[in-house]
Amino acid sequence: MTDLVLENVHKNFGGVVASNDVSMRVPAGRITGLIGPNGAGKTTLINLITGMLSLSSGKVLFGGHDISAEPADRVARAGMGRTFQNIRLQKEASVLANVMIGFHRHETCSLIAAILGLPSSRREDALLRQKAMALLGRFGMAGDADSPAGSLAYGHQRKVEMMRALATDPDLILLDEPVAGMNDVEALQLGRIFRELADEGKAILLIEHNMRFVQELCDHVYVLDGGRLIAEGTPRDVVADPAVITAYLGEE
Amino acid sequence: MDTLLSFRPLFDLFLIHLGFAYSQYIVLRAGAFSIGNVGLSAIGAYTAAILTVNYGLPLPVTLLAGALAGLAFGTLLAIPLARLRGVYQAIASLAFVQIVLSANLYAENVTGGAMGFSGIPKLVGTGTLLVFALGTIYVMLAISRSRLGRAFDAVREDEGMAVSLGINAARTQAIAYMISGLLAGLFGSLEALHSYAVEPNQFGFHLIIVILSYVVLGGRRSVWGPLVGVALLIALPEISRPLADARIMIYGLILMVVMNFMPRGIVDTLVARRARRRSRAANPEVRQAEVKG
Amino acid sequence: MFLQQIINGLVIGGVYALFALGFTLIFGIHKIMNLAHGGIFMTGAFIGLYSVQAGLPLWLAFILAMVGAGLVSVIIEVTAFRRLRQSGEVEFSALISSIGANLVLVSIAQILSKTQVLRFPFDTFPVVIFKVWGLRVSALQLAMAVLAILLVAGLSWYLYRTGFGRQVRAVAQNERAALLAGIRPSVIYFQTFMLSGMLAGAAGVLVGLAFNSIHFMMGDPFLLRGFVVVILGGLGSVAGALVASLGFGVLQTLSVAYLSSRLSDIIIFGLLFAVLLLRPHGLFGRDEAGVLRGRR
Amino acid sequence: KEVKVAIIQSLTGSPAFIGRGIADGVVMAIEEINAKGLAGEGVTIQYTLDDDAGDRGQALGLIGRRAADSENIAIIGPTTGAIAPAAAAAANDLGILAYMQSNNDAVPQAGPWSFPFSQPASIATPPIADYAAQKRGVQNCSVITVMDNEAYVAMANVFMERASEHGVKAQLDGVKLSDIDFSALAVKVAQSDADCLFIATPAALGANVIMQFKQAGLDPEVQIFGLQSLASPEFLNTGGSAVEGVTVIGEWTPGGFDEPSRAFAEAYKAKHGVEADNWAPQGYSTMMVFADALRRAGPDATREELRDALAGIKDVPVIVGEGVYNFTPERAATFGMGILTVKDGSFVRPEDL
Amino acid sequence: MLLTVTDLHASYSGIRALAGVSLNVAEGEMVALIGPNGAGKSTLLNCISGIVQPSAGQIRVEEAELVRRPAWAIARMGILQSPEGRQVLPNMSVLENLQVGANALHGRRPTHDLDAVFRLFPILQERQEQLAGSLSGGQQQMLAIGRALMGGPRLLLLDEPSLGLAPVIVQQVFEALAQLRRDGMTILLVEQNARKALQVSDRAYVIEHGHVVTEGPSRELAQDNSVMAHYLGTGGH
Ligand SMILES: Nc1ncnc2c1ncn2[C@@H]1O[C@H](COP(=O)(O)OP(=O)(O)OP(=O)(O)O)[C@@H](O)[C@H]1O
Ligand SMILES: Nc1ncnc2c1ncn2[C@@H]1O[C@H](COP(=O)(O)OP(=O)(O)OP(=O)(O)O)[C@@H](O)[C@H]1O
Ligand SMILES: [Mg+2]
Ligand SMILES: [Mg+2]
Repeated sequence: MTDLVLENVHKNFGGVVASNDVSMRVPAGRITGLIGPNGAGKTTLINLITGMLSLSSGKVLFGGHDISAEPADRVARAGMGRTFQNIRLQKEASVLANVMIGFHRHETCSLIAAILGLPSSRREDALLRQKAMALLGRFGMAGDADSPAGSLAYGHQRKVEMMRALATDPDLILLDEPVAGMNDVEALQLGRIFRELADEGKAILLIEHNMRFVQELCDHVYVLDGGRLIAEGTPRDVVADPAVITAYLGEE
Repeated sequence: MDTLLSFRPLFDLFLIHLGFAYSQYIVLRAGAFSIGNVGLSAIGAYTAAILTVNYGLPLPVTLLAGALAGLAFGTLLAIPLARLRGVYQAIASLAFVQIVLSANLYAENVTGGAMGFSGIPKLVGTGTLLVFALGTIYVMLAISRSRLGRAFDAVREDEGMAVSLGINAARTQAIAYMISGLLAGLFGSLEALHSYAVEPNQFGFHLIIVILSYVVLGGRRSVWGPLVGVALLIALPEISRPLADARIMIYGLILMVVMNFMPRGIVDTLVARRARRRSRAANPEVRQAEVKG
Repeated sequence: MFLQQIINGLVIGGVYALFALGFTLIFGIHKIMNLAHGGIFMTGAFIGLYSVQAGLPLWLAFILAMVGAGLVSVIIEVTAFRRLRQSGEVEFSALISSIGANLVLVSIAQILSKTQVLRFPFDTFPVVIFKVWGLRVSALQLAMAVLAILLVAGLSWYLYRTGFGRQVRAVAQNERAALLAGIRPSVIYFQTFMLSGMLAGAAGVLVGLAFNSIHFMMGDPFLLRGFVVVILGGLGSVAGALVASLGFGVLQTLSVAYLSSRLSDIIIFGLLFAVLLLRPHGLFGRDEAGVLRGRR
Repeated sequence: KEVKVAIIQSLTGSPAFIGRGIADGVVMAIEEINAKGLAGEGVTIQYTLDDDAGDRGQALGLIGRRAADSENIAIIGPTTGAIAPAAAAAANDLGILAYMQSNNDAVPQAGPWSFPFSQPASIATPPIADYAAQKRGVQNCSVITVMDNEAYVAMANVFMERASEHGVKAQLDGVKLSDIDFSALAVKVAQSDADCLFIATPAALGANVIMQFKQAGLDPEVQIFGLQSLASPEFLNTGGSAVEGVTVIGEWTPGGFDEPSRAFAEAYKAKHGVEADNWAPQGYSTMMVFADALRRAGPDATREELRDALAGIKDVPVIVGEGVYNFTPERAATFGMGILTVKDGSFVRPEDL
Repeated sequence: MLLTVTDLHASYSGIRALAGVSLNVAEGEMVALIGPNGAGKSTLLNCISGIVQPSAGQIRVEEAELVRRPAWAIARMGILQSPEGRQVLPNMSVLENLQVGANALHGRRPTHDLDAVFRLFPILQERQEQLAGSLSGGQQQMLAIGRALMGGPRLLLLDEPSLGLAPVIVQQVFEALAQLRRDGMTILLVEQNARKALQVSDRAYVIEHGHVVTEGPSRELAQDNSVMAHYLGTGGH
């Protein structure tokens, strides 16, 4: 079981309390939504989970293990993949190279083999290239394999981030506004991929401001405001919650 | 033949400095701005010199010892430097170089102080140097294509991103420091056993600048960058010799011009241009849009 | 003796500060490593010297040196850095092109001076020594201290109390965003390099006067120390550079006075190393906003 | 009949102030040798002049290149002591005579092909220590050397040893070549009970050390001595009145001390517009010694024959030291040292000598 | 017409981004620019702002030709952009970022002072001293818009202003835009949120692969199902 469980997670930056006593659960095989106003602490929460920031107090359990104090690279190797809200790519490198780096945690070849360039290392390299191309195909970006990632349009850069996260073959994927800057057609295509991933048994935590997307895709939604959980439930329940409407949705 | 042969010392210098350049390259490639490799070369050189002259150990042993000394100190250096980033790392490693230099000046009875350590037999010739230089290039190429090379690139470009993909940034950079130390120590030893004497000031600020120039001018991402940089910067003073008084000035001007037109260094700029040309070939429209300043 | 040594340390620290201030404008704020700063400093000293030798009064020579060094600095910006900045590779490539620029300056000075160590005529600045409570301070030292304080104060005011500093930092952090806000980077660069060069020129004349030696390589040792104090102080912090300079001067003096002059470098650089480990962004520097590296 | 020699000196970089002077002297000597036939009837010396920029790699490269040219019969240089051991070893490996300005013991020790022009510290320095102790009766000496330069360190060490043989206490402090501020050291020394200061540094640096020491309140009674490097116009120009009374050993007596040296001083001034410092006369003398060897070996001599001729020179007149140049059996140079005192802004021989 | 773009071409090292775009914006008008990822919308805005150099074509604001004019001069004319990806100055405080924005005034009369921006985005006032780089994504977006307003825009170019904003803030922003338009400001708006964009704007252009494929009054386009379905998905929230 690779469920993610947060227990009373707390984080403050000086005076700003970015995460206040948050407890939640992101089960495998499901898409869990996380919404809330700007500055509510959503991104901070992802950073806390993935080990990019350290907790002020509280616990993060992943697959039953306490990972609250684990460094970020170990968290990632435990099976978490993420995307960044502010896109972080190797801009000069090709799209293919950007995706291939995602395989890092699964490469088995020894360091010495790599340094000496032994055949085993070269075989593995070729295999990964193939796998990366397959991923590119799935996201409809095979044609861009050799373009420098920095030269892509904004929406396409987002996709590269997702492919890279998927290349780590995570059990839990944390997506920070994956469809920001995409239109609904493109968003829905991605939504389909996310659903497939969930069906394969992966847990997905999705931050989005595109409510239509959230409503269509999420099984369960948490709402943060000012670092605190103010509501949770099915998308339908949540959007009807008056607290959520005033804090986040606004009356339309 | 005579004239060719007469350039042999220059070629030897090229090979030794190639090693130094790669020991700088590998840490830069991994995103660590350390210039401590010059100090590590000094340690390697003195180790080899002392073992050869004072203890009469055979060449393979001294080379190994020099390389291992570089490796050991490189590994030690990696630990504190992992706390620092960018120019702060550079300055801390510069402090390390200065400390090694001053220690060499101070410890007269071991190192010969300012007099340096002379009377070292010339045990290393062009052949040996060539073998080690080619070996180094091979290893660099292998690393560059391997998972380690990709990890280096990721950590350099964006450490937070690399970490989120399961790459242990500190460990990755530590590996770079170790390889750098090994190369620095090895080529420091080769230098000592090739050129009869070592002295402390040889491994100071000046050498740091020279080695950085090789790597930056040649290109600090591609494996071939340092090679081109060393070749050019070693050949240039010789080519410009007839200019006499204006030599240094012309040399300076050439550095400026090359950098101005190939800001990423020669090889990296050419690689980027080729990539662009290739993508242009796939797309008929050829007019350029530039980002204006 | 101790107090006297502290004063000596502060004076040489003030000299480092003068050199470092111009350096920190370019290196600390624009993140351009201008290795030609030593050459610009040397140029200032030469211009000052030749002006005095041509019979001009010292104050005029001083102004000429500042302006001349400022212009040289601006020329270097245009020829050595402008294109690099636009390539986005300036952090490393500036290193090389400024070495090139420095070599040009140094070789011109070498040819002019025939490698000789030059000096101002003995009566350029009156040698007056004040004795207070057994301490000795020369008029020149006092003048230098006053000038250093004035320049630091002026620079801080210009950087932090006028919109200029904001524009400089904006250009340094994101040239495109600055352009979109109507800031003209070439003008900003012109101003900062002019200012930096003028400070270097002033420092060159003062050092030439105080230490009686002007030669084509005089910038080199300052460059190394300039790096150290700017980074030790914290990139971009004028106050940091000042404190680090003074601290560096005092430390150096005390280690020569009370320990061995031969150990002084080991002590200073050892301490530098230690300070950086305790404060990874220098004394007054801060971490960059929004950089995530992961907990450890 | 033409003979080819290669001059390799540091014409740029930090030792350029030495290398340029030496090169000037060498070239002046060659012109004179060719004009007067000093290298033998109808024999002229043809030279190449290369800059090693004070860089060992460049120096070794140049030596290799010049040695590979079989026409080339000898190398004059390189300049700096730091490069010397390596350069000497290279010359021996390549089998070409290298006549260097260094006084480093490693030069003759490297093998038969490498010759030092300058006297080793063990020969050059003791006279001044003897003079200070015996004639001036100093008791307690503070010695200032350049710790990052091997030649100055070596000479300072010899001074200290010799001084202690005379029962003089001596204490060593170091500065660096690039230092300009000596105030800390100045206060330290001014407040010590030293009655003697010994300066083992280059000229301008030494003058500045003395000036700053005096400004820091050095007792005017303290007697100041220095190495031959101070015996240069630059020392007087930089130090002004502060260096009055300083006593140094001198290879070169500024202005000259006998007929040939005075002639050289004048010729130099006429040609370069400034007075000769310590270095040009050394370059000049180097070539004069070399020409003597060449004349005796003959223009068709092999490299070996020339080498042996140089080792075998005897009593060659030179314009440095006491005017007569020889090699010891260990091929250390000897030509004596003068003792000079600054009086009224110029160097004179002291009366109590 | 305040802005007239005629037959504009632009490419990045040979890769074509704009292939003959013509459009215009009248004084006081709000025009939307919509189209799929990679269509060239941001490139067009950057050409107007002088950040990207077009390879052919004209851009006129009133009588002035903008092509080849430097970006800072264009900004000082009051043609201001809130760029894609926010481009805040990360190591400067929120306040300083806004003050930098006011640079573009260069003697012109401001349309918004600090208070006006703070009224629009109260959180910015609260966080005045915080470094912009540590703001949340949405807060940075607000800052980018605020910065452009501080420069006293005559022509405001907004590149996906709703990106990363909470729905309630998006509403506020669009209301604010409507208000600005009522006050007479001219706005060119790039949006993925097509329905919203068509609601607030007067006219719209749809671009794809660097061409204008459709244009017309926003209300008509919003009703044209084939446009909505084909280029923009089924139409917003
Ligand atoms: N390093 C920091 N220092 C101070 N405050 C910070 C820091 N990092 C984040 N914050 C604050 O913490 C709060 C939470 O930020 P976070 O990025 O998690 O918000 P978010 O929910 O992701 O918002 P958005 O939807 O706009 O992306 C914000 O108010 C932000 O300004
Ligand atoms: N700096 C660049 N270098 C090379 N190509 C670029 C660059 N910027 C954009 N492009 C290319 O130009 C085309 C148009 O990009 P542009 O950013 O204008 O699209 P867009 O319509 O704004 O898309 P999005 O909605 O995703 O922001 C794309 O094919 C993109 O890959
Ligand atoms: Mg966020
Ligand atoms: Mg865009």
